[in-house]
Amino acid sequence: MPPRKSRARGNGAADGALPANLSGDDLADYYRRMALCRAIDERIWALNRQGKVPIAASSQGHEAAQLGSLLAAEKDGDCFLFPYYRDLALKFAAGITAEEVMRSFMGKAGDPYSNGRQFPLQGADLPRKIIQISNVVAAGLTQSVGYALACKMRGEQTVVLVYFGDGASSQGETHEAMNFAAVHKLPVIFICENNRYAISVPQRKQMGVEEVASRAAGYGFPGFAIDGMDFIGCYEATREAINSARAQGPVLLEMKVERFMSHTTDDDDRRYRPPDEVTQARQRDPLITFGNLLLEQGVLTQEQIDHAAADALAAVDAATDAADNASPPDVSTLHQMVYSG
Amino acid sequence: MPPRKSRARGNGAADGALPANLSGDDLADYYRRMALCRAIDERIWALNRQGKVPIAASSQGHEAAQLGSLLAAEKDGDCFLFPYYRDLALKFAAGITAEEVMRSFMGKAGDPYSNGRQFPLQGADLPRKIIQISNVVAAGLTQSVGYALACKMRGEQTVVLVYFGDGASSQGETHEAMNFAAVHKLPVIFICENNRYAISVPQRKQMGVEEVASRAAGYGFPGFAIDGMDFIGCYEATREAINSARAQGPVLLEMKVERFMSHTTDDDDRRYRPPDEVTQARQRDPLITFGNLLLEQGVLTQEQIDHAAADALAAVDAATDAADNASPPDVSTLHQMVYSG
Amino acid sequence: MAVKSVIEAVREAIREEMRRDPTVFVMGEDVGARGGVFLATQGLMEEFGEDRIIDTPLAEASIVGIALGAAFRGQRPLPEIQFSDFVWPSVNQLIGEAARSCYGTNGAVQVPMTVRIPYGGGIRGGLFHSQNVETHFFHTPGLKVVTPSTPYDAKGLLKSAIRDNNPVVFLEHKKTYRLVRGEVPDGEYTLPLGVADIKRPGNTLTIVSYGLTLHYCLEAAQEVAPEGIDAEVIDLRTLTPLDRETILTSVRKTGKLLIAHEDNVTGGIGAEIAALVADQAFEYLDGPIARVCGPDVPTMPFAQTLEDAYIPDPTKIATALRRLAAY
Amino acid sequence: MAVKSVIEAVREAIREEMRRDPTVFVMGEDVGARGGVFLATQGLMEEFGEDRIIDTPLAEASIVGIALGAAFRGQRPLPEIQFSDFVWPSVNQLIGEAARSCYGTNGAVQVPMTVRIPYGGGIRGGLFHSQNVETHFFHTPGLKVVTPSTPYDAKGLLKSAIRDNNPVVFLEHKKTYRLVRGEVPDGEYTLPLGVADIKRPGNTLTIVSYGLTLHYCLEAAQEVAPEGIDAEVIDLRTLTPLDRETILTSVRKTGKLLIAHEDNVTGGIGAEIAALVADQAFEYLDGPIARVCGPDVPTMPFAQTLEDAYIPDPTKIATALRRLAAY
Ligand SMILES: Cc1ncc(C[n+]2csc(CCOP(=O)(O)OP(=O)(O)O)c2C)c(N)n1
Ligand SMILES: Cc1ncc(C[n+]2csc(CCOP(=O)(O)OP(=O)(O)O)c2C)c(N)n1
Ligand SMILES: [Mg+2]
Ligand SMILES: [Mg+2]
Repeated sequence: MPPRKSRARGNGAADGALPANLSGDDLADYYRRMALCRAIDERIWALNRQGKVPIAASSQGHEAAQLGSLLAAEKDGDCFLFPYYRDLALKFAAGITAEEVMRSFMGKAGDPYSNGRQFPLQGADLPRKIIQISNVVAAGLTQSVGYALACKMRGEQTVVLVYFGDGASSQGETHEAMNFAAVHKLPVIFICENNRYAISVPQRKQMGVEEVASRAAGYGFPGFAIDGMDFIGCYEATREAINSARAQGPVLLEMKVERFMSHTTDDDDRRYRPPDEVTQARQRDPLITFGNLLLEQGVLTQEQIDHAAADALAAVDAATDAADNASPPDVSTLHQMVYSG
Repeated sequence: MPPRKSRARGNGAADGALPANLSGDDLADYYRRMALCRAIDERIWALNRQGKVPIAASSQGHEAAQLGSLLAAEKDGDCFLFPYYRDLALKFAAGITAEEVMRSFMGKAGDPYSNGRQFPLQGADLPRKIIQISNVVAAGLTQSVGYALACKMRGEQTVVLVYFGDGASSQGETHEAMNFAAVHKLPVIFICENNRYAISVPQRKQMGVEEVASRAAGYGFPGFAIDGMDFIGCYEATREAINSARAQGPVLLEMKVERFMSHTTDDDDRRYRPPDEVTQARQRDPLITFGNLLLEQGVLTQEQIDHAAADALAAVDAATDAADNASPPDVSTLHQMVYSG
Repeated sequence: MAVKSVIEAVREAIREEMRRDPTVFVMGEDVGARGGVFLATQGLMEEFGEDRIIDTPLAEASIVGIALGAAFRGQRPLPEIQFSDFVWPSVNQLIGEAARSCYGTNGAVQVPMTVRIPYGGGIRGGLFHSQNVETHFFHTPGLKVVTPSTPYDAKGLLKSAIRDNNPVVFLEHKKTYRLVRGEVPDGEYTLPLGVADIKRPGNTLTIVSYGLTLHYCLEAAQEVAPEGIDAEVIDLRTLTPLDRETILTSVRKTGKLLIAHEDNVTGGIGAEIAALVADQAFEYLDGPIARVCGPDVPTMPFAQTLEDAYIPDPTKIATALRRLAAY
Repeated sequence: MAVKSVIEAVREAIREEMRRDPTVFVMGEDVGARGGVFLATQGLMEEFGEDRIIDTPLAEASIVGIALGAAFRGQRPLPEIQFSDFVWPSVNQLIGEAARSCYGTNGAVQVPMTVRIPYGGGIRGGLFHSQNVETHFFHTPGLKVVTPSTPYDAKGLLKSAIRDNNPVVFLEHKKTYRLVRGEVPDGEYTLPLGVADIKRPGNTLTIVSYGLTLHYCLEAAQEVAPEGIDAEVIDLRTLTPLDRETILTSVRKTGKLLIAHEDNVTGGIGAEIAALVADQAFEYLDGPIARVCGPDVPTMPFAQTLEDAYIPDPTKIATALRRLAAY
């Protein structure tokens, strides 16, 4: 069953009960993860300004999309993820520690993705079923389709979720990946986190259409555009897409999100973006709307919400110190693993 | 105005009068060109079997699509063409001599496209407003879009027609070309000669949709599938597309055609194609249906039609002899034109 | 032992490995019912079915990218690029991604993928069906690059490539496919990647080559032998790993080196061989290091005259051998 | 004369050429309001408008393919690839098509296109923001390849590249952008493509380099000078055309050669320089040809320790110079 299109949900004001298949504990847990993601994301940005983190891409504003879909994948239990460089929240919430995140951003030994060889959180985290070889835009898409093909060959039921931005939709490889997945009806969910910018390039210079989701029809599979600031909506759409993908083949899910920060720590979005755009966007901050929803639904108290923020800060503090004191990768590793044995 | 979808025209039995803007002379002229194209195409195939032509791709079955669109371009007077390797009929009918065609196929000096450096009729024929740098599938698409962009920058009204096959629709570059053309509303007509095969790969293994034309919506411009065996229909659709492209930007025209021969002289389609498929397809031979139409409409007599065939053969005979006796390119040319002065 | 052609040896290697290991699968344009445009996979779809011999859409980036992703999940893909000239759309996946997958994940991810690519010219292919692409892969750490010249080598090396856990670019010179025939043992055998083969022992000078040109070198060596020029002819067989020791040992013995290949001379494989020797065997050199290679034009043209003029053939090689021997 | 940075020199060259010739236009990702991620095109959209400074969709194959098509119609496109690491999707157009367009049309078609590409490392870019890609273009007849090291050279060479009627790959080492400053004349000037520059004359041995590493070579030469090692340092400036004469003349004078570059050693530019000298200046050589280059790993990692270990820095070069001088 294809997921339903968009949810008209005001700033977290739920129009109904929470999904039956989620417990309050699930939601409270995910709220805490989101708070932790936000706290570490902000800290990383600050550490960049202090010269301790060379580069970072923020997922602030994308958290509902990333964590809503992650929750659906976790609940399903047999999903494999190919995220992209903006998926800090996704990768962190998938299960590595705050210290590991920090080691990765500082280029220290013990970075779980590449042991300090790559940009932060890039490489692979196989225990958490994640691969992201590079930050070359759209390069993961065909790989994710190949992964799904292999699972199918092996008789496995795995559904693959691959993440990319609106800019990535222009790459030829995105087309090739979707086309192949369609021909072979592979269980792949193409999740486009559309924040309407590719660095500075606005959507109208990127494509001649309003919705990336409109591409799906040209391949012969369903495509939906949903509100990517709505955690529950993203969860539900992904859950339905997982079922649909496993039964019938690919789904394109466009999650409309907002990029709160500049493209990366190297960027300054004041060059190309009207200042009130971000102020506006922050009105719909997924951390706040999700928190409000859980408050309204009685899942969390205000005190618990405050606690979550404080706990997050404490965890990030500890992680920062630990990573800062950690050793760099040994110089001998430069020459290792060019080839696998 | 977008061209209308498909014409329900039986084997050349016209459902109405000929287009008002074409004279009987135009049609007779194009019939003769088509007959000449067919004759040279058949001869080239025979010369391959004699070892005189190393390789050839045939346009037999594609002639209505190629010449119908060429006529529209000629009538317009300001079109530039980016054909592909199957467009022998298009390139020949655009105005080079039969001898030049033969020199090209035999790799002789005086080949107007590359002076014997390239596969037959590959390179450029600028006097006839044609560029085809390579036979790398889909490589001409982005170039054609760039050509249109340049014309627009220079304030020119040129419309660009770029030709490709159903297989080429899968290439990433095809997607990128269409997307860019859409963003900039460039006057490009994407003409897909869909013969349902990419060498041996049938359409169902190439894409998950019935019509390549269905891709256009995902870019935000019109797309149409028409009967590519119908000369008048191809002419009309292209004429309307030229007007539409000049006014509003790109158009995707899918012309459904039949490949009568094996993919190239190197191929043997009995390995992968049911034999009666070609027999069936030949029932709709554009040379015959176009001829019948002109007979019915009183544009040509049977005698004139027979004459056209005989003239074509004589011209091809003469061209073959001349090319056969022509010199190869001088060895010194090997080192020339690697760079332009 | 039976005499086979290179294409038969390739097909046999694929078939044997597919029988041996159910994770091996083939994908590419026309590899199915058509059996590949060179018939390397002829008959395999009948034996292994459409799920293991996959006719792909016409899109090289996806052929390699999808194979790479399948390798991540433990399959052993054998993608085919129909002609080397069409590899360019795929190099983002091959040079950019596949070559860095192991290194970039600190060894977490393996890439047991072998990309088969017919390459090279001499078959009237012109500018877009004749390209030599080996140097681009040779200059990419993380890839292995194999360039067999005989049926025996092709089979043994392809089997090893398929079993290797790294991305291998397996380059089959398309003119050797039917032209070069030779004995191929009936039973199972493999040849290690990274070991050159001395195809002709000799003492006067060393010739290093690979692929089709290797045969031209042997012909040239034969031609000058009666003149007392006793050339040692080394077939690199694999460009990466490069068997530096065999080259150096030979040059330290002969004191003279000629490298021949079809690829453009400037920046080709020959440049690295020359650099290696000029550094590591400098004291043994009795003459300048010579190269007989394709000229620096965008590969060989279509016309017979121009194609012939491009190719480093036995005559050109023999001339260079005489000059070098006389130095 | 004013002292400027490399990025300022690049920007000035673009602005001057755009003022001079209305057919010159820029296209690429973020080149417009953002001014490019390195600010090479900062302020240009304001001056020349969105029609001549085109923010493209994120698709490199189309950036080069569209520029190429525009060149066919007589425009003079200046596409930017944001980082060299992202050039791979475009090489079908660059290596496959653009490089063969003139040759493949027997000169009918010209390609007055200059593809600007920031390349190289030393800025904590890791495996996908540090790549050295020059060798792939160097090994492609039909392309010209430019690798300036100073603001003066960058400006003069970029202006010549833009005016050239051939496809030029203009490689700007991104670490030089702000690090390297130098005098740039105020008025109009151009520098010819294909002429190397002796950045330091000397007699003991010859160093050949380009780009950022050139500066490390100068530092190393400085360091060993008091020890009586008087190195001549040649900046290639353009890799294609390669100024063979300047290299050979120098080596014939000094008798010793060291080549240094950041790119992987095996099959890099240094290999060709070594091969050239081992052939054409063999009799003048007084020692083995040395190379100090990036090791054969997939470019430099992100961690500071590993990045430093990768880079051929002045210390490593000086050590090699001493060894070679002592030979
Ligand atoms: C192939 C490639 N080209 C260019 C870049 C440089 N770059 C990094 S991110 C980016 C913009 C991506 O935009 P989008 O896909 O919308 O993702 P977002 O950052 O907005 O989440 C660009 C141009 C790259 N990493 N890879
Ligand atoms: C990039 C590339 N890949 C593969 C080929 C080999 N090849 C030549 S034609 C062809 C099939 C093209 O099919 P289609 O686009 O449908 O055109 P048709 O020949 O049917 O007219 C293939 C695979 C090529 N020329 N270029
Ligand atoms: Mg975006
Ligand atoms: Mg077709």
